[in-house]
Amino acid sequence: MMPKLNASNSVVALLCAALVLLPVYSAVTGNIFILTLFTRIVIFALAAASLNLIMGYGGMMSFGHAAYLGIGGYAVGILATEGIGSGFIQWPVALAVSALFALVIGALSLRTRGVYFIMITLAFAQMAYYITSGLSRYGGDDGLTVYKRSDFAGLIDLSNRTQFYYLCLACLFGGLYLIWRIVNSRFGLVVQGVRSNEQRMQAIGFHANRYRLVCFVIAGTICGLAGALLANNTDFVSPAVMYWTRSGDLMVMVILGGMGSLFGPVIGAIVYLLLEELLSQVTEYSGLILGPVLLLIVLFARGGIMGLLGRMRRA
Amino acid sequence: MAEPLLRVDNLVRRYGGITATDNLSMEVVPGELHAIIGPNGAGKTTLISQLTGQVMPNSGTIRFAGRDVTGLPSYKRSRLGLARSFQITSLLKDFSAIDNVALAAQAHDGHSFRFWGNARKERRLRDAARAALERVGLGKRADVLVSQLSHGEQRELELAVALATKPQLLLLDEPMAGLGVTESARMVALLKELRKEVTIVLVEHDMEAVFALADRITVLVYGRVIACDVPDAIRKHEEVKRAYLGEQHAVTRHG
Amino acid sequence: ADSVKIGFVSTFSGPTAVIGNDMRNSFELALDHLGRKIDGKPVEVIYEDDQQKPDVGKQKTEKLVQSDKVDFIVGYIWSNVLLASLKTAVDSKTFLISANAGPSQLAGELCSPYVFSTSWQNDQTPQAVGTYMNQKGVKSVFLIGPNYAAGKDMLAGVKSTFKGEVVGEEYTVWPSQLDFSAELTKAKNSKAESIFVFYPGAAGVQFLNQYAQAGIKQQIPLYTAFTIDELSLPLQKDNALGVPGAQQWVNDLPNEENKKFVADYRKKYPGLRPTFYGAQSYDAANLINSAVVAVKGDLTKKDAMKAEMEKVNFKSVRGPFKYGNNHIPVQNFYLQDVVKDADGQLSLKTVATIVKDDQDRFHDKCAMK
Amino acid sequence: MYLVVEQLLNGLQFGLLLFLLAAGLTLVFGIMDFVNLAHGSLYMMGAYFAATFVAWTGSFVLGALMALGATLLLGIALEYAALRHLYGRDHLDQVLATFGLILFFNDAVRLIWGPAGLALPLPVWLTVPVQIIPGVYYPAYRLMIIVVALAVAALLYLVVMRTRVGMLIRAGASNREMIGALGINIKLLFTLVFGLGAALAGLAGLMQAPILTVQIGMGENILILAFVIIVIGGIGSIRGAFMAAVFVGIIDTMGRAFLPDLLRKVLSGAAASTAAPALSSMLIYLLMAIILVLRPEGLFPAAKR
Amino acid sequence: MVETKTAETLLEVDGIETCYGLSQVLFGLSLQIRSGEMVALMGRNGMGKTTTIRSIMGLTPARSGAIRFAGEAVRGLASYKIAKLGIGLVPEGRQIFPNLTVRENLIAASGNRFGASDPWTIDKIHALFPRLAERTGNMGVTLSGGEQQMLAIGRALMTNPKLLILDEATEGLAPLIRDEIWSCLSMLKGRGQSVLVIDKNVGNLARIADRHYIIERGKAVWSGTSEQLIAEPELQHKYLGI
Ligand SMILES: Nc1ncnc2c1ncn2[C@@H]1O[C@H](COP(=O)(O)OP(=O)(O)OP(=O)(O)O)[C@@H](O)[C@H]1O
Ligand SMILES: Nc1ncnc2c1ncn2[C@@H]1O[C@H](COP(=O)(O)OP(=O)(O)OP(=O)(O)O)[C@@H](O)[C@H]1O
Ligand SMILES: [Mg+2]
Ligand SMILES: [Mg+2]
Repeated sequence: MMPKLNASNSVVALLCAALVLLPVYSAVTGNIFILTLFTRIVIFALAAASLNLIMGYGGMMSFGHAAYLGIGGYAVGILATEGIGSGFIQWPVALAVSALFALVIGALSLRTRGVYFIMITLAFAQMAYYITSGLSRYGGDDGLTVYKRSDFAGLIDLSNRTQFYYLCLACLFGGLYLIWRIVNSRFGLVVQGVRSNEQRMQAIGFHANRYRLVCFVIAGTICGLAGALLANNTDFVSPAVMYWTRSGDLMVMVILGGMGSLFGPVIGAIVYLLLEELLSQVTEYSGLILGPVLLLIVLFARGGIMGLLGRMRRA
Repeated sequence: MAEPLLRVDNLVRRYGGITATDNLSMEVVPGELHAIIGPNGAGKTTLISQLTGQVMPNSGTIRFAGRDVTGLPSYKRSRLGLARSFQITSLLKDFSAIDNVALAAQAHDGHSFRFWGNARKERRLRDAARAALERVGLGKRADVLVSQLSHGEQRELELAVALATKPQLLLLDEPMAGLGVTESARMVALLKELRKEVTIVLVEHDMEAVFALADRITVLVYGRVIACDVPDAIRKHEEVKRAYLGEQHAVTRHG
Repeated sequence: ADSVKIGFVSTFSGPTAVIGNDMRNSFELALDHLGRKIDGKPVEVIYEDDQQKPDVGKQKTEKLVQSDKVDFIVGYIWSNVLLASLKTAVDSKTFLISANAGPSQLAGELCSPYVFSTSWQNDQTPQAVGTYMNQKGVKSVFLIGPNYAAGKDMLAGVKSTFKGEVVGEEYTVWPSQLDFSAELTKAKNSKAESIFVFYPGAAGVQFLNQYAQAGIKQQIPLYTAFTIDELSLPLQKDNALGVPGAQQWVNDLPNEENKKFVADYRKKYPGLRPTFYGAQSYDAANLINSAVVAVKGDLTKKDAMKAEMEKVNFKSVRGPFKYGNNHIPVQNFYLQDVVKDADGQLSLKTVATIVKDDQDRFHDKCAMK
Repeated sequence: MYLVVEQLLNGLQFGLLLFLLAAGLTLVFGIMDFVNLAHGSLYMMGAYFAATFVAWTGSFVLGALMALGATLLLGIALEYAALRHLYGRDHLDQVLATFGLILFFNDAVRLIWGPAGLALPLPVWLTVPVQIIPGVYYPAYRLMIIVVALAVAALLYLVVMRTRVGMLIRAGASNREMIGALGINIKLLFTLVFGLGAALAGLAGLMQAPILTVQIGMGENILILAFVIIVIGGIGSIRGAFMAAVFVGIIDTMGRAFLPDLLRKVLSGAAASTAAPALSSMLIYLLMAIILVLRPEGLFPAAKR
Repeated sequence: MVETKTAETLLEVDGIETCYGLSQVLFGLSLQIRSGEMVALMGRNGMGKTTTIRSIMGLTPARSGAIRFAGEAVRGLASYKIAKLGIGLVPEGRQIFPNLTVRENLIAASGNRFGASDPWTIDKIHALFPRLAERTGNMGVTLSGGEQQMLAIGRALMTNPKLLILDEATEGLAPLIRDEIWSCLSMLKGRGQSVLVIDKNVGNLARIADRHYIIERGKAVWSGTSEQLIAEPELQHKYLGI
């Protein structure tokens, strides 16, 4: 199917171009901070996209997704503290630990549905939060400073702002591509079918929870990658990234951008984090604006910003 | 008589104080169309659900194709060749009709941990799905979202989905309900054809259809089998008349 | 540069904005007192809200360094926000002055030529309380605090100086625990002679309420650190009456700078009273001023500015203090008590000096380059 | 032994306080099936209103009544202006919208009342400790909380489970269209019920204000607790929420009271002193996770009442 | 059958057009029901019968045209207001309240807005459907399909409506019960109850309904009495496929 030229596709195309060209703009204008800011946004976009995989496509509303940010981050941070600086070890460990955590949490949580699922994932994330808060060897809840960014044997220098940005962007696009393929694959259709009607899927021969669990693990792993990136970006990791409000932030990004649409979470992350940043420049009472904006988006833009764009074509 | 394809022994299922299935035994032989009738709440749907694994019995055994399937979860039974349609329509509402059926075909195909290729472009699945849709008369509605199909069309889709898993035994829970006269007639014709290919258990309140189709009929009342015989015998069965048919249907006769 | 640019990172949203606001108020007052000029150059301050989140604090710090290219960064209420932000400042060789947070790492292994504190190291205050309890001859204590890093530091601090018996030690869930009745019951039944708590902000109000309502106030005296200050006092009211605490600054310290600071603060912000957070921020402004003046406005002379700041060549509102090798103050701690002043208002009052020239216990871990 | 009894009492009391906090949410979320994150904000507004009105009028009771009325009106206004459009919608839409409201209310309160928080002092007659059994004193105000919580529980149960209005609310939550087709003005009914839920949130806020705090963001931690309780109890079951609240209150209190000593007996001193606080911090979440793993629909699934 | 009580028109639908989103389903459909009359809607699957009823009830409001019920223009009114004017609906697909017990389902609906002299009560419903009496404390969701259907009919009756609308109300009912319902409808008609019914059993409809409409692609293409319907087998063949 040829992508149609409509409002949402044009916006997405423009957006991708802008993201790719951002370092050029930054270099030309000397505005370094915009690159710093967008590095963070891109990382959160990746996390949100992974949440979208389970929430938007899989119907699993995880309220504990920020846990993987922490787990990926701590994997990098703890290894760095213990003197293992190589990214070739740190990152696979980060992904593996996230996957393992997702596997355990998922296997237990997937016994429940709906709001119960929301709450049990929240519970596990909170436990992860409290456990890391108790790791006094690694800073407890004061957090852990990552003195040196992951070392990729000269292939790429994470301390170089532009290189690091492009690495993050590559991870984001890679993640999105992966998600896109998954969603349209046999596996993806089953997962979406299970979201829509589990009983029916069981009756035609699918072991619903097995697909859900695999999907859950994939999403957790992708988010673990975002966590590793975030730790490198912040040079710091602390339990605060796992607190339930951060999971809430991720959810907001996904819903705001548009659940179940590939680029929705990216747009959601950009809009949400930019709004937060910009509003805080303008006023100390940013909630007075941001809050009603969110409310209005829900009321008037079903399916988030992507939903809104999708309808603009027809109107 | 041939070796039974499905054999149920002393099945019991209780809900609180209600015994929905009461020490029920029955057999379905290969190739037959076996109808199950009985008053509302007699336990027909509960029986089907136990056969396909949505509901687990309290006791008793279910053997299918020579294998004890009593404890198997529904997805495993489906893979063994048991398929059902639901009395209360149960479809993927936000999927198109053909996607619903293609997923069933995919389930039958058995390889669903494929993460890469575009499943909607797999000719084999699509063709199988389209064939099933054509068969139930929904060929033209393939790309319509289920939520936009009328009630009757959804009932037809139920059957198409069950068919697409290429079952050995098809359990149909009131497939005629909600169909108009034309569609009912078409369904009867379709079932007549299908029965040549697959063994069918049919739960139905439409007596004209039942008597037109069934090889044997089992009558359930309060979870118990009160009769199991060929249609003509059932038609004359006094207890069945009293509990279920009433006088009118006892005398109507269709070819 | 023809102006002095200062970035100020603190919390300006959420409930703890009350602290951020006080720090900002005091900083502004200090600038007023300096004529809003440092060494003849106009001062430009950019306030940034860290939302009490480490990664946001880090991002704001980066913005100040990269985008605004500030000469100094001041503020930081929270240890974790400070720790997350530290590297950015140090790597860019921008002076960072912590006006509150004092994690042990800052005093120890993470000390840096570019980082100064105008507050204290976390452990110093509870150590002073422990010392005070020794002075009072308290034989046993029951410790209660929130279960997070600062909470554990605080209880450890008391234990490191208190010579009597610690009969119990309770950590409560932070920040979500609402109800302390289980802990209070335990404390009461432990037959301890005293209770020590550390509960900053709203939790302090909550704890004192429940302590008083459970009727334990009449039975077991309470000692505190960072639990009662000018921000919480209006909410704690009579519950705080007679509950002692320790601080390096109290509003009635009898030096001229302090009198001016307190009086002008109350004039400029009617209805509000300055707090130790504010006093520290006020000092931070003056510390910066001293450094810039010393290099005659040449902000590129970092070494000279560092050397000047190490001398503490300004008049602090807490009275004279010195810097240790790790740029953490070596200073006095005072006993403060809650009393009713002449017009029936509750206020904090200096009762005694508990320790003189106290230095934190992590300074020898600092290998200052 | 005395100690155990007293801690049990603490736990019971805490549990009832939790129920009070969760009561309004049971109505709006459990029964009406609306995920209202702004419940915590309404709770906060209740406390702020009460602190303000009590200061104005000088009377605790009068101020409290005014605050109740004010949150009721606020709830109705919110529902009418925005939230009513979200009933049939996806839970996540409700999450986003009401999350927006949290942001709004927090900053609105900071703008109006400032960031410092307010004090709501008790009238003298409620401050005295009362001797309930010889040797055990209990704060009078906490006894009052127990009474109010019990009254709310009874009232809620009767209205929702025993009256036709309650049936209509439950019916409307499961199928709005059909209840309309039966001639019931479900919009109006839901507005009123939402208002009642808001008033209950306000009641919880004002009741806890004197023992806890009146603070921006005070609703958020409570909110999670309230959700935990409803979920443990089984969504839609008032009895479940009540039992869960008491259960959580007792387990949590007893855990904090006795777990450290218990661990100390099993583990080495150092390990115990790090494990105990971490464990008691997690206790509520651990409890919820265990319960949900064992009983995925909570302790009292509503459908099987 | 002669129209003995040529009473005033109870329901008048005049040229309504209804859409679901962008797809139009009704194209200028008109029909009338007089007081005390029993009218049947017939047509193949997907022709718009249910949509017609949804439009009358205001559940899927008609975009244009006019609907008058009991002398009031009701197009555009909220559905609860329309229902209050005296329409009782047995919807397609039962739509009972799953989280209420059988008894509560009935109580929730109960009402006697027009002071019927002999109103429906739970006891009468139980007498009509003894099965429901046995299940009175069960949650709606646990009922069998047929039991749910009985409950849906009972619930509509409990509102004591002026006009009773049944959309495939006999779907999934056992023959005995189905007969029971038909005789119950005859009895109701005898008491002057107006009824609008959709059913696939043309034989029964022809036996007890007064008039019939055949709907084809969103329009009423034929209307007439039972005698006329029976007299025109080619009509049945063309539109109903019999
Ligand atoms: N929610 C919907 N969205 C879009 N289209 C719909 C919707 N509901 C029904 N339709 C379409 O409207 C047409 C008429 O549907 P309707 O349900 O009124 O038919 P019906 O005559 O009642 O059929 P049946 O006998 O199968 O119940 C059908 O083609 C159907 O696909
Ligand atoms: N989950 C449940 N809980 C309690 N009772 C149940 C449950 N499921 C079914 N029942 C009861 O078991 C009995 C049998 O139900 P079942 O659905 O099998 O009947 P059926 O024969 O299919 O009837 P129908 O012809 O009306 O569809 C009914 O009386 C029903 O109320
Ligand atoms: Mg059935
Ligand atoms: Mg229909």
